[in-house]
Amino acid sequence: MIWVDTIVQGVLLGGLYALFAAGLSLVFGVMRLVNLAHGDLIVLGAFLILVIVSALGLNPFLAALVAMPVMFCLGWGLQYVVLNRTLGDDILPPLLVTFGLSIVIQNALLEGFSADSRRISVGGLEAASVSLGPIAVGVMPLLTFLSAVAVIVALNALFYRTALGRAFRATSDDPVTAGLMGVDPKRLFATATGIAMIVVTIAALYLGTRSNIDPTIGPARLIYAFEAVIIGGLGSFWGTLAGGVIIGVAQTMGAAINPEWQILAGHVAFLLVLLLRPRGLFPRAND
Amino acid sequence: MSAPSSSGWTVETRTRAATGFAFFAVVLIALAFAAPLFVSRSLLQDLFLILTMLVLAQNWNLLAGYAGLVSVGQQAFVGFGAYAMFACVSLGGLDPMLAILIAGMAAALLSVATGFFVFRLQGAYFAIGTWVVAEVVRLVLAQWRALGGGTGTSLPNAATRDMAAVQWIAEAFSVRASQAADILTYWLALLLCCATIGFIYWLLRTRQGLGLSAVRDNQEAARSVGVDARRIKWAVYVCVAFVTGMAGALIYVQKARISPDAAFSVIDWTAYVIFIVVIGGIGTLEGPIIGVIVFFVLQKSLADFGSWYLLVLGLIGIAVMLFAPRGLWGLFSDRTGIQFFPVRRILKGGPSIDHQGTRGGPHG
Amino acid sequence: MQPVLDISAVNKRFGALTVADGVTFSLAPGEALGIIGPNGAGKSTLFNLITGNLRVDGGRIVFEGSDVTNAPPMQRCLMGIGRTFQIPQPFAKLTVFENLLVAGAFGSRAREAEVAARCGDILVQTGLIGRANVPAGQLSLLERKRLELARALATAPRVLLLDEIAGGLTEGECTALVGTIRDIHRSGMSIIWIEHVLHALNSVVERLLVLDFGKVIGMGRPDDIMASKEVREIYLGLDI
Amino acid sequence: MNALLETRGLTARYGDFQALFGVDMQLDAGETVAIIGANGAGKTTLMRSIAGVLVNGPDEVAFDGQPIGALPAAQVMARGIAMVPEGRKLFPSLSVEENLLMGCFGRKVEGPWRLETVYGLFPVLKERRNNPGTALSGGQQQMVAIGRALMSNPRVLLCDEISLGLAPVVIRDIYAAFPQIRAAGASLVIVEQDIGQALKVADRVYCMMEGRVTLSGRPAELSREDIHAAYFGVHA
Repeated sequence: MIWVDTIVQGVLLGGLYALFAAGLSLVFGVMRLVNLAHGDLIVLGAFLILVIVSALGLNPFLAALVAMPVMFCLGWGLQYVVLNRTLGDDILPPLLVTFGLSIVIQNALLEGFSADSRRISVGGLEAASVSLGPIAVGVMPLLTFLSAVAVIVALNALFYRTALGRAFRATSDDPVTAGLMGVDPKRLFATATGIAMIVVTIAALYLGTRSNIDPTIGPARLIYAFEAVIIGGLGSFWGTLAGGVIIGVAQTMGAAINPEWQILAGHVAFLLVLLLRPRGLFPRAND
Repeated sequence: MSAPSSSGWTVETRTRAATGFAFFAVVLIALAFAAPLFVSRSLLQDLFLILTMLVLAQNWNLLAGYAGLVSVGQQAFVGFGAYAMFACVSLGGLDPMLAILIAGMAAALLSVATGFFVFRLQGAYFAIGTWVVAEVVRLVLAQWRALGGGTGTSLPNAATRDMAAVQWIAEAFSVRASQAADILTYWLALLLCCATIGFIYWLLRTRQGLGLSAVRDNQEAARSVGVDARRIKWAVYVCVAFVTGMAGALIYVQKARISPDAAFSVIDWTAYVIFIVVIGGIGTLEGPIIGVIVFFVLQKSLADFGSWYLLVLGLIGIAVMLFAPRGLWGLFSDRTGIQFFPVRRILKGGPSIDHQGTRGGPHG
Repeated sequence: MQPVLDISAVNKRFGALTVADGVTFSLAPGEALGIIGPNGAGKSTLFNLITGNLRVDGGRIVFEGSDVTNAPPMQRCLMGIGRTFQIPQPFAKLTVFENLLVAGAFGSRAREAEVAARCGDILVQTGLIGRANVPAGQLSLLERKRLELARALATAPRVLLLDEIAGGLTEGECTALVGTIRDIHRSGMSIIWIEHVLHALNSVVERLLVLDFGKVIGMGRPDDIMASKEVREIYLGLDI
Repeated sequence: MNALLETRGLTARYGDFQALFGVDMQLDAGETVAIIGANGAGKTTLMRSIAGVLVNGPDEVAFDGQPIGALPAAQVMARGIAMVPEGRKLFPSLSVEENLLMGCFGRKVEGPWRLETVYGLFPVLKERRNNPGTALSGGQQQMVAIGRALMSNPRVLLCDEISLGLAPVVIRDIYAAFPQIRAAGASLVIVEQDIGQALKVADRVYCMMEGRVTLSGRPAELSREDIHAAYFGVHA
């Protein structure tokens, strides 16, 4: 019974990792860009929600809604002004610029908020739990997982059911030909990053409400997100969710054996997948 | 073939600037070795820092700038080397000097094992893959109770004082043993730095170095003229791990205290190093030297401003990457054509080269 | 005499598209063979099959008596198959001389010092000696095409595959380059040459092979081939 | 009367490589112009320059009397010039219908061409509307590429090498659609290696060699020998 509980907790934790990863997956899917500042942007989003909560006295969920348009604009501008300049055949510029951005965001947050740990309070929800059969699960972990599923469903719908998603896929295939169809790849990329930042805001809400945050925890989140994306297979949103769940389950199982093995177990699961299925579990057919 | 006579060709790599620089460099290195005679202990420690950062930077530059392997996980080898040295000294009772060498070999072995994973990833994924590997190594070593687990440990007090040469230095300079140990580690850093730069310079001037440059420029074409791109990249990855591991061990001989978080810090051992190389000029031997000076000047002048230092460093790094991707040295070298470490093979002589004349100068 | 290169019944498909369909021919030592055919006929693909950049689906490729059908590209280069790329692929940051030095040192497994003189001679032969110490990225198109040729020669090939080396050049440039290739051929080099600039091609090669939809549809003396009805139909779509 | 589309002294380079040397060409409303020439003659470069994939001097290309040479592809397309690119360039991640819909991305366009009318022109596409574009035969892929360009109801349709790699009977089927496309109001520029085909459909022909126009005129005015010379640079 203890193992079933461990696995359920792991699946729910995987929801959080899938939320971290979904934005990364979206940006990679559209423009083959790996943003090394992704984890720090999640932390930035969490601090933004924190500021809105304390300044306007809003409920964290409402505060996240307020933060979304701000983060969208930030992502749009960042992509349009900075990151678009780095796209090309050479892999160095995007890597080094986003790595620099990661350091800049971390230290700007340190300057603004100090190194103290903080938490976004959701009051009674934090301790609330519901019974699923014989197992009690926390309301917040459950909410996180359901949000992750909702985000994946929404991203799939956006990608495969809308004109914008069609343009994303077409531009990802061939930006020059997409240009002949009237697409301006630079604006389209900026829109994609903007949308990714909305997902980042949702991830930030749950990161900040479920654990303590400080300005330096971004890179670890980037690594979990990256592992989830690779395990799932590049370009597959459902794969990303599966990847997040695998990391989550591996971590809770590792922690059940020895609390110090939690993070290590997640990484080992990732390396095993890399060894056995280098292209991930659900690779997109035409990559 | 109806080719003209093949006599009279010569190949030169020397330039006037380089000859001048070589003379200057010899004087500088001699001065640097003599430095313990006339500089303060704190300045000596600063110089130690500069030299070790330069070793790490030259290695990362070889890896990313020449072999195209952009790693953000080099802290794996710094930390692993440091821990290997600690194990040899604290648990095995070896002399730290010998332990440094063993640490390099341990890091090289680690690179062979991890290369098997990360070489399955391309480009940006290679980068994060190396980072994951570094995290795994950190987490595993944090389980090593004998070396302090997650909180870390210190070298036995006697270990550095009992190093082979410390006693001799202490007598020759009439200083205390702890200061003599500083002098020794400084000399080792200087030696490692000169050896690293010398090795990379030598490598670039060999056939393999030429092949490496060809792979960097156009991998497909390099394969079609018989260059084994994969083997060259592997060799560079392992060599760089060896030297990085030794540098890590040396840094921690001087620090004498280790913890997993410090020894595997991505900021200290990779972020700083990347900024040094990018700001100075990636893909040149001169770039990291310029970069380390800028890095150090910035650090000294912004020392009182806490995280502003890294913030400014990050912004400068981004700006250089976007607007001057060849770095400060690139800007200078493009304008003047000056190179201190020429690797260009210049063809001279022959039956008709003088007749037609050579155009164009040395370009980096 | 044993042929330098013997291609028999080579097939290659990309999905629904057949790019090589039972291609069979052989090249005698010292021979120059031209390959023509419309865009998309499978000419460059055929080169990639010979050099090993693509794997054949069926058939055999024999080079100087040894079967190289499954050998990797690097090994074929070392055995003596030299090629130029249709779109020049110089090592842009290396100088022209260094481009040759790489090819010489790796392509014929020799030390740099041993090949330096030979590279110098090749630079003279291909007319690049005046640009020997200039980074290859600064070359004009003609010079890049010459560099492709020179770099392939530096690997000390036994057979030279030229892929549209005269394309995109002006009349005068083309004439000069053809002169160089003719000299190389006269010195005994076996050559296979894909070219759209037919007058250039026909002034060098002894035999023409016509490729269409991956099939060999004609092979023979250039004059005969140019006069043949099939070629005119394929190239011009004219009813003559 | 001004030409609908005109290039004046158009030059184009890829880095150091000059691909076009002062090309003058014009297309009148309602006309079909064919560009012929060997591989590497500069035909595709000319198409890409007009379509805005390559950016030129503003006055080197004029459409409806307006300079468009410096506009990027998306804006050229918005003015009413659509291109069927060489090699078809279907989006492999998209189904046939999605490929078609990409043709009118981001705008409502008035005109005869909608999904239904494109399916009317190429009925086979309707049967395969949900297949990935890449699962189709070469001829069907070419129909998708043409249909996709038509979806924006262009005033000028640029067709680059549409017979490339296709069997003669398939080429005939595709060209059978052209009268309908013209009747619906589009003027055409066709790049073709198959000279016979080009001469059959074109009102005027430009022959290019090595980045220059070496011959132009109405098909009836051009002798086979002239074309042969302009095409290969040798007399047969």
